[in-house]
Amino acid sequence: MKKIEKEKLLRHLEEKGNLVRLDRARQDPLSVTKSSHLPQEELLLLFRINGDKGVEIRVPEGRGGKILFGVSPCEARAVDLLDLTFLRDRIDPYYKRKREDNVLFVLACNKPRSTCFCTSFGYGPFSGKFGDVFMVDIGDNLLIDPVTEKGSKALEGLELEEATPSDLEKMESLKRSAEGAITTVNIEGISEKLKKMFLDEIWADLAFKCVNCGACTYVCPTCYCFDIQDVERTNWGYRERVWDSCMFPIYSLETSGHNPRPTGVERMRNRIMHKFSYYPELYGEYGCVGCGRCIRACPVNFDIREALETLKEVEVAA
Amino acid sequence: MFEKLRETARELLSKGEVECVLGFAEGTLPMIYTPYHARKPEEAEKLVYGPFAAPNIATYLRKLKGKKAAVIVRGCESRTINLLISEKQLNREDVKIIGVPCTGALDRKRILKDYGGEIREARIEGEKVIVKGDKGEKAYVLEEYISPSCKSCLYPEAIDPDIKIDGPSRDGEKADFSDIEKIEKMSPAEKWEFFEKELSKCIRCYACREICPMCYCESCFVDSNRPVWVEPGFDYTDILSFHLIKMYHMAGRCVDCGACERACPLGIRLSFLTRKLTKDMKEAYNFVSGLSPEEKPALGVFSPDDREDFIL
Amino acid sequence: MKDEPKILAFLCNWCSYAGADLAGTSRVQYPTNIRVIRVPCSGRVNPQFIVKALHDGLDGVWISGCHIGDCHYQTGNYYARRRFYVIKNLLEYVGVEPERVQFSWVSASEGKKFAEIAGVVTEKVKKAGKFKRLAKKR
Amino acid sequence: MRENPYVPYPALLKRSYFESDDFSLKTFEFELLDGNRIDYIPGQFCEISVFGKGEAPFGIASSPTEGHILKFTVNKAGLVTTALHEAEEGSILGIRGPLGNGYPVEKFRGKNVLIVGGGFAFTTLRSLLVYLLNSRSDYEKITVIYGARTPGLLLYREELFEWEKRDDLKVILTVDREFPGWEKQVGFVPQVLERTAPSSKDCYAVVCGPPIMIKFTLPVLEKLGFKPEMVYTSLEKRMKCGIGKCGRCNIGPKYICKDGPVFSLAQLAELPEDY
Repeated sequence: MKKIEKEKLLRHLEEKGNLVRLDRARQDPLSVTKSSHLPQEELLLLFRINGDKGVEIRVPEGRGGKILFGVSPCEARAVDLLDLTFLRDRIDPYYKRKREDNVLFVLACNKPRSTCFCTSFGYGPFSGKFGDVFMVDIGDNLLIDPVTEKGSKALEGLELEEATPSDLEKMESLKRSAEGAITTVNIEGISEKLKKMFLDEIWADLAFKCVNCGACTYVCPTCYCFDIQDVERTNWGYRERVWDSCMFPIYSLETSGHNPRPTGVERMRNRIMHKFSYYPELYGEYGCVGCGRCIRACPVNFDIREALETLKEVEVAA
Repeated sequence: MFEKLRETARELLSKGEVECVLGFAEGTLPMIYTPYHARKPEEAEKLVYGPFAAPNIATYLRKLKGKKAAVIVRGCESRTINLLISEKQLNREDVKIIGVPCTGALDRKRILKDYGGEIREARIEGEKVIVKGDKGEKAYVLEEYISPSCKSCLYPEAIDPDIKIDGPSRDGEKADFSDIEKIEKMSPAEKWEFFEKELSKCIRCYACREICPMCYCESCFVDSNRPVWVEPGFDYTDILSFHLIKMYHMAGRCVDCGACERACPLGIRLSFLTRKLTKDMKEAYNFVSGLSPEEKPALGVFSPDDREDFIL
Repeated sequence: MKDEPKILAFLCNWCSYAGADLAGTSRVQYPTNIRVIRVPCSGRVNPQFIVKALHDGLDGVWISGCHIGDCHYQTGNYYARRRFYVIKNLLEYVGVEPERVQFSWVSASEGKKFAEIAGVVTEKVKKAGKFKRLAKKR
Repeated sequence: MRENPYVPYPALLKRSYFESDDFSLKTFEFELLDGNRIDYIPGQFCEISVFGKGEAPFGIASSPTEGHILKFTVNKAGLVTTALHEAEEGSILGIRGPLGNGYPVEKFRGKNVLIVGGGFAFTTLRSLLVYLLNSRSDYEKITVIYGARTPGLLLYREELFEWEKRDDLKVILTVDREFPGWEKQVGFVPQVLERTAPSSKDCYAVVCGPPIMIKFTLPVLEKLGFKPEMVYTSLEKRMKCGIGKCGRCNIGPKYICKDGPVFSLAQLAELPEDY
């Protein structure tokens, strides 16, 4: 690992362009990495209806990338999970463009919150494999390590010192204390188990306190569901996508009036199944990074950790 | 502290008078109780009440439709029940109302902000909230951190409860609307700026709508596409339209419990709007929502000599 | 005409619309800023209409019904009166100038009064100017 | 499909006409503009855009063997379909597709095919039938059982009556109740299927219709000896993107828009009942 003064690095990055400095407050309650790659509201296309000349369709151009400085590892990991949806099969060009343009400077998380449970997912507050550059704040300096080529490029032209053994020791001790502050939920085998629990009665119990607002899904860095809607003006209009939530009844309501997920129970089940059963089945990864945002944002204290514990304890017939 | 309540609940359940007792239990986070319905006598042990209860528990009655339930309520929640009965959403016979004393609901987000660190534990001690976390132990005066809606509450005690749990409660002191009056005195431009700053944080997660016991419509105007009342997206004009129309729908139906404000993940002060409604309805029509289950909603009735001064 | 404010008027079928008609047939002029939507009763005007009109770019909204006591449906305008009070207050409270939202009672025989009030409403809205705030930009 | 899968092809609405006598169903014929063409197979669907109103998914009713005109039959129900019904011939709309997997027509080669349809779900079945008939000799026996509430609600009536006359094809039409002037079968599709009792030997069955019809048809097929992997059906759910991104049309880990809409019963047996 190398080391550098924080201010020096920031000056360097400022010259590079669109620098967004993050601190914890800016990454809460909304996830910055989600907003930066899948904005709340995104223009897909503009159209003009020119009488007999037909329809003119225009795709808006990108706005150029941002350097996101200080992204927490959980948020950086969340984008990797979004990639699984947006960069596989049919590639989503709007997402891809931002993904290619943005540079993520990940900062190890020295002070996890009481709601953090990232260590449940095989990584932790000091995991250095996400984003483009990994950094550790050791007080006087930043330890720094490029993860991707894009990261190395962002650091080009900077003089980096070699980290000393005592720096590394400092990092280790920070790491130990950070990891120690996190409660791990043992979720081993949950995805296999959930597969057999689709019709279990536990869902009604779990969903009781949930009022089916969209807070958890909107603050979640891996929830990506969206709605596409047109906005109509005289002779022109636009089509945009906006965040949507599987918690809303209208999300799955069909025009016929039929709703395959008519109550909060089915919707809650789908949300949990998606993250802990369907995601693993499709991609071999959980659709949750354990950042705890949903726990903090929930108006009725629905705690996903508690829900996982409850689900684990349910006995299912083999 | 909760012995009397738990005993009552236990008795109701074991005698089979009700199928469940709806109230709150300790949550997983400090300073927030979580909605809970005890279904067995032994589950009554979990029931709690107090300033950490953020939602309006009457919201959950719609999940218990057709069941006989006892519900533990504060003043605002009992007024909500009256409204729900008057709007035919609830049968009085289906609920047993247990009134508990209320010292106001805590504005949890303000303590989190003022503490500035990670709070891991909290408890109420007399008139103080004691919190513990990575910044050490700190005490906050409850009265100073109570929800704005509670500060202007006229009826902290449950109205006509079937069972009453005694204890120290807030005074139905004179409502304080001074901050609303301050906004009223602003110029249109200042008002616009003030609300734009506050409301433009909205992410349209509709937590305020879903947590509201009076927002029980099967389909909401904001989801309508024929006509489109509110367009998709996060333009402030759309956000404001949503909140304005929602507020209008709440006129004379809002008990100003403050649950929407406490539910907002972005901490938007919705009570600036709900309290304005409360104030207007009281001033113009001497109307306070939910004082009796027989009362019709304020906009569903009229008086021949209603005020006319705003008409040309 | 571009800078002239546009005002949407909801007129009740039985009184104010007839009043507007009378103004027309008696050749009493009233400002061209007014665009009329005929509604069965002032009680039909959901205050949502007012918010929507302003959001869609109108500069003012005027609602006119029968005089109190004269409603074709007996009580429609009584209910309307309460609703309008609430929405007018709410709109003013969030920063919409009070001039922009106006109400009146005009009967079928008051063609002249209709034109006068149309003039007053237009003057008031003109005073407040074009309304850009609640109108969606895009 | 375009490289940007969200951008529709501009499409000229060449012709539109009522398909049912209650005016609830209309057929639309489109031609893609600017020389665009799409390759599709029966069972796939497209998102049709009415610019300013939005998009909605519809199964393609034409067959790729019929040329480049794309045909859809649409029930007037919501915002987009109402706007579509109101669109004038000559107006320009948008088409995005083809989307979804379609019927496994390759597997049908050299086999018997049974097509069971109900109501206005016959659209993609028409596509399939026309496709099969286009190279008739590639397939063995073809049987069609199609029912609607009334004769006036049968889609593509004239074609059906023509097909009925053919001797290389068995077409059985039915209506739910006796109807003046109707001399063909009377009864619900599952009952007619049971009466007809086509052989399940070497036979693929494709079933499309309202949920209630499917519910009662499947047990009959099972009784007739059709194996779950030989029975296909097409599912529907609310959709937006059509490409497996927006989230809402999942059944378990599968997305109807991307992994379906055509599933065999064997595949469905693996999935939770979430539709």
